[in-house]
Amino acid sequence: METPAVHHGAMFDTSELVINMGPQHPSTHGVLRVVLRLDGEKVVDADVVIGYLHRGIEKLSENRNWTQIILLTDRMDYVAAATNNVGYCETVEKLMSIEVPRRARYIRTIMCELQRIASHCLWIGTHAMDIGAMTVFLYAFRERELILDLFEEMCGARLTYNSMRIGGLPLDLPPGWDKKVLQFCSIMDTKIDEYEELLTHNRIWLERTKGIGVISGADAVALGLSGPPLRGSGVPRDVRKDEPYAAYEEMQFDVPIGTAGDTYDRYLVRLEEFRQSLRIIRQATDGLPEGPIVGKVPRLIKPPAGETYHAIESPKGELGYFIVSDGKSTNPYRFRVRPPSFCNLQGLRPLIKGHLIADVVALIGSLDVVLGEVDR
Amino acid sequence: MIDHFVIPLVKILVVLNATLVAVTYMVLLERKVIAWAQSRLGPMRVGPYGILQPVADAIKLMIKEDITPVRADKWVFTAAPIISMVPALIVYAVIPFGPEVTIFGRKVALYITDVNVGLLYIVSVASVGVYGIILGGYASNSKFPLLASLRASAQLISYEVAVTLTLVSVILMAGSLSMVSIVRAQESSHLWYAFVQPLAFGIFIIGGLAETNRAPFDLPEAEQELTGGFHTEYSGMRFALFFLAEYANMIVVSSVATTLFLGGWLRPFPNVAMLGFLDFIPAWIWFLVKSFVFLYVFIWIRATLPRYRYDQLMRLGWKVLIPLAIANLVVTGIVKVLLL
Amino acid sequence: MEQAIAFYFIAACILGFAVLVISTKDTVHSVLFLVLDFLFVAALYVLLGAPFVAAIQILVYAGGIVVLYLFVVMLVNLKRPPEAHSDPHRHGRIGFSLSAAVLAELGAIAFYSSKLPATPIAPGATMPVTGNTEQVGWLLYTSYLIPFEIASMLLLVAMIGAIVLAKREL
Amino acid sequence: MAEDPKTPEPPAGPAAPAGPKAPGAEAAAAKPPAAKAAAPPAGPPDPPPPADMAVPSFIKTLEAAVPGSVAQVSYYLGDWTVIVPVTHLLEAARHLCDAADAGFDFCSDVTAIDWPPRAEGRFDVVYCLYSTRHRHRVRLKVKVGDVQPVPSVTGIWLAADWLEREVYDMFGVNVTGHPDRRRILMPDDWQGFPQRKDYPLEGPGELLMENPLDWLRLRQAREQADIE
Repeated sequence: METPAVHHGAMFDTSELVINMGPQHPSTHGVLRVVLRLDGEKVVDADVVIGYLHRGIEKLSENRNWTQIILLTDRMDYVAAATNNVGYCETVEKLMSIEVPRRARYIRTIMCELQRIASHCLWIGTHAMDIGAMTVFLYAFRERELILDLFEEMCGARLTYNSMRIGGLPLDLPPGWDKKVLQFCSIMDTKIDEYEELLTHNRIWLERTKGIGVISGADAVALGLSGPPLRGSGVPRDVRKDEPYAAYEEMQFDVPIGTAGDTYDRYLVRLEEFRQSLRIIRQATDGLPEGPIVGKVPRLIKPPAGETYHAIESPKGELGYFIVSDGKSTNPYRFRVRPPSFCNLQGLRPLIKGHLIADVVALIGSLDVVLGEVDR
Repeated sequence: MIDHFVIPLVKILVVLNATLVAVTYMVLLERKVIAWAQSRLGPMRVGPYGILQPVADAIKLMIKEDITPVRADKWVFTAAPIISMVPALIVYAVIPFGPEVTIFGRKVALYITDVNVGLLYIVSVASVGVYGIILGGYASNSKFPLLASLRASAQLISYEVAVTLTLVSVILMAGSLSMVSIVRAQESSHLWYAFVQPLAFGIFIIGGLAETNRAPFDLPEAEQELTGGFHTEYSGMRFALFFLAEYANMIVVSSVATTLFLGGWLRPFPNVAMLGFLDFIPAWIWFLVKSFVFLYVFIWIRATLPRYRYDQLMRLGWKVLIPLAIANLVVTGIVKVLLL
Repeated sequence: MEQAIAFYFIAACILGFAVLVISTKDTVHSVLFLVLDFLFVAALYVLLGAPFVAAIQILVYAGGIVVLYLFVVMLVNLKRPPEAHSDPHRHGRIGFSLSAAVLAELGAIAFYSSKLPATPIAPGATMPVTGNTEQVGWLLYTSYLIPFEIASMLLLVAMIGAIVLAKREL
Repeated sequence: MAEDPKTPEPPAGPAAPAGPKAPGAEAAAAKPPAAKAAAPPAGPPDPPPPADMAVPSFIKTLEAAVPGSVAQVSYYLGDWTVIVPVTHLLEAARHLCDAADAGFDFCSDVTAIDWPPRAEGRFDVVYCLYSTRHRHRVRLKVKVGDVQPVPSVTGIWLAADWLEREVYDMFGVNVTGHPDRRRILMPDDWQGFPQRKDYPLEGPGELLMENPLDWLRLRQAREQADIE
């Protein structure tokens, strides 16, 4: 790495400071490592180093049978495990052409959206914490706890749910669960306003987020950003709308988009997603159909030879599964995940160039990456 | 003998010990208040409602291993926490906690000494305290602390200018640099200077937050950016000294703000005779209550606000606070000359 | 007697630290000794009954200017290997002639002042104000008004110069 | 930052040398189910589109604009796949990105599949593309050999940067013209390419087996254990 001296006139020659942020650092959200080249506090260039949490989930999956993989997908985006389960199960269902009953698709939708709220709660907490507002963190975790309780009642786990099966669900809903979900929705409505009260019109928050890490819609598409970072730049791309899966076809919801493409717009987009998710949950819970929860699934899961790519909208962005079956063995021949965090994190380097160190942590938070998913 | 030796010594001992206890309980207060703000309980285990937590913390910090980084500048590294702690404590010498009272038939002033340049003494001693942070960051031989000490030196110098300018307007009002005389001046003018100098009061509070590295100006120790800033490499008792110095400085700022703007030990509305019954509360309690309000506000602000960025902090200091402070000073001077 | 002991102790410290300032290898240590030096100079002022000047000495020099020194020292990182330093004998001639000039000046002052009758610089009786701070202010705006204004002009020039140097592109 | 592109490891050796085989392996090979499993798949089916299915217009215009770029068109489960010769990859990608009727401006994913028995080109490098304008998808696929260079598409889609690094890291596909070709998930000094089918599942990574058949024997033994 060549470090050219920066010339401030003829008298002073100052060299750049190379600073290693992470993998152990309070605001790199796990084990992200960013090597910053600084001119004073300004970031001249950065190298984003990942792989500290690489567990070889793709390779492992190629040596597990189709059902065992569900629990590996939990371990990727561990703050949105149910979404990962849904994406994987739907991909296998697509490969095997299994029809999933409507009730199961509704429940999947509810879980995906609850998971989106839980994930965004974690995001808003840590993002605000990175910018120095510590109280939002505990407020958001208070609400996330309610969601985790709901999930615990549903499938017995609080973080890695293993809550889907190929063709449907392992268990039906516990009695009264839908009532509790609706109760949660009414609590959450007021809590979102609480977060907004602390942040949205706060002058310091505005100064710290407006105009920080601006990326145009075209650049965001070229960089492969997806999810809120892409929508914050004004590109109305949402897999739930564009390529509907689960029961999203039957749901009424809006895709919020930003205009400026800065950290503040990404923040606003996610806040609005809270509300849209609640809207979807209410619709799905109210219109929850009766019926079976598992479709016609063969005893031995062995999809015919072929390959497919299926994407869903995880809280982080487009979560795609590319799976190749050889039609002979009981495990996938190739199991590939398109992790949204990985692709979004790629945008970090262009975003932080020219900003200050304090903005680096704001931008890492604004991209909302989970290192379990980045490194797999 | 008693007047010149024993009484000052007793006073010094009382003030020092009270300060140190107050500082440790300040930490507990901060944890409790922030916990309540965040719908938590805060420390609850040590003693009823966690009131013995400071003792447990102190023991923990004292028995922790004291680590000096290998390539650190050992002398400076050791001296830095002391440099930051000592000024924070010796400032209390001129803070008037109350007027002269009679204890056991002997007239005792509730302050250690009344220097005729008291305010200047506080400002100059506090300005030396900056070295603790700068040198601590520098001597650690680590990049995050170095960045923090660069931030600290720029931040503290910038805000010192604004704060000192507001002090000058108060000095103009009171016509004295002595802390006791400033309180007396407020008594004789029947007005707290917070009402006469609201702008100076506001600038002093903001500048005080910045000078004590409190949120939203806690950039030199920004945990999320610089992993703790200047004290990243410190552990055990040396870290504790930095930590305590910060809280001691907070108490200094609150005490100075109370003395200069809220009438020190005076009861509320010293000009309203009807409220004379309030005098049954001792003066020093009024002083402590007022200082406590400031401390509470400091904690409250920390629980609420996000952190400023370095350039925004400098912009606020140089482009907003200093011009406002200068304007305030000029207006104060003109009014003073025209009216008197 | 006590005054004299205190004075000689403080004076010895001032000189000792001043020597350390120029003899220490590490720039940061040297700056630190400078701070100590300033603190002892302030102590000397207190001894002379000028607490205002002492406080200003600490506030401006120890608390302000030296912090900026430190800032610069940390920014430009002077921990270069010894061979990178320029040859110490190169500026020897200029150094010697400068110090000779200073020495001559000091000698002249000592010589002429010994001839003059010892008069107090500011007889307190002529001033309408009492108190150290007030007296300093009075003197500054009466007897020493012109030097004071000239000093402020110099500072202004220096400030503009610094801005011009730093912001060359303006 | 850009270092000289290193050529990946030399290709894995040809079929197992005709040396003495382990008796266990021979016994296993004698069993019919094991024999069936022992034959590794030689490639994806890539079924052609049904006769009544109209090929999308962007594939037709691609064929017209870049002659020779469409080696094969495949349709499976609603997804179109275009198999492109490596030599035409960049041109085809550029066309798909820019052409009005294609408009694939979003590179969802770049990945590879390893088919060790395929002699002419063991890797399929797959580009999953999406158009934010027309909201349709297509997959580009190129077949490449072990050391055969694959031109980087980072010039067309910036998003391919890290994805291609991962393909290089995991498969050792020789991506050329990449601005910053380093390992991404594995440590910089890692030996071997973990996602290759001949990479061992257990044991230290540096003991990369030289023979893909060893891996197949392992897999076969594992499957047998699963069944029994």
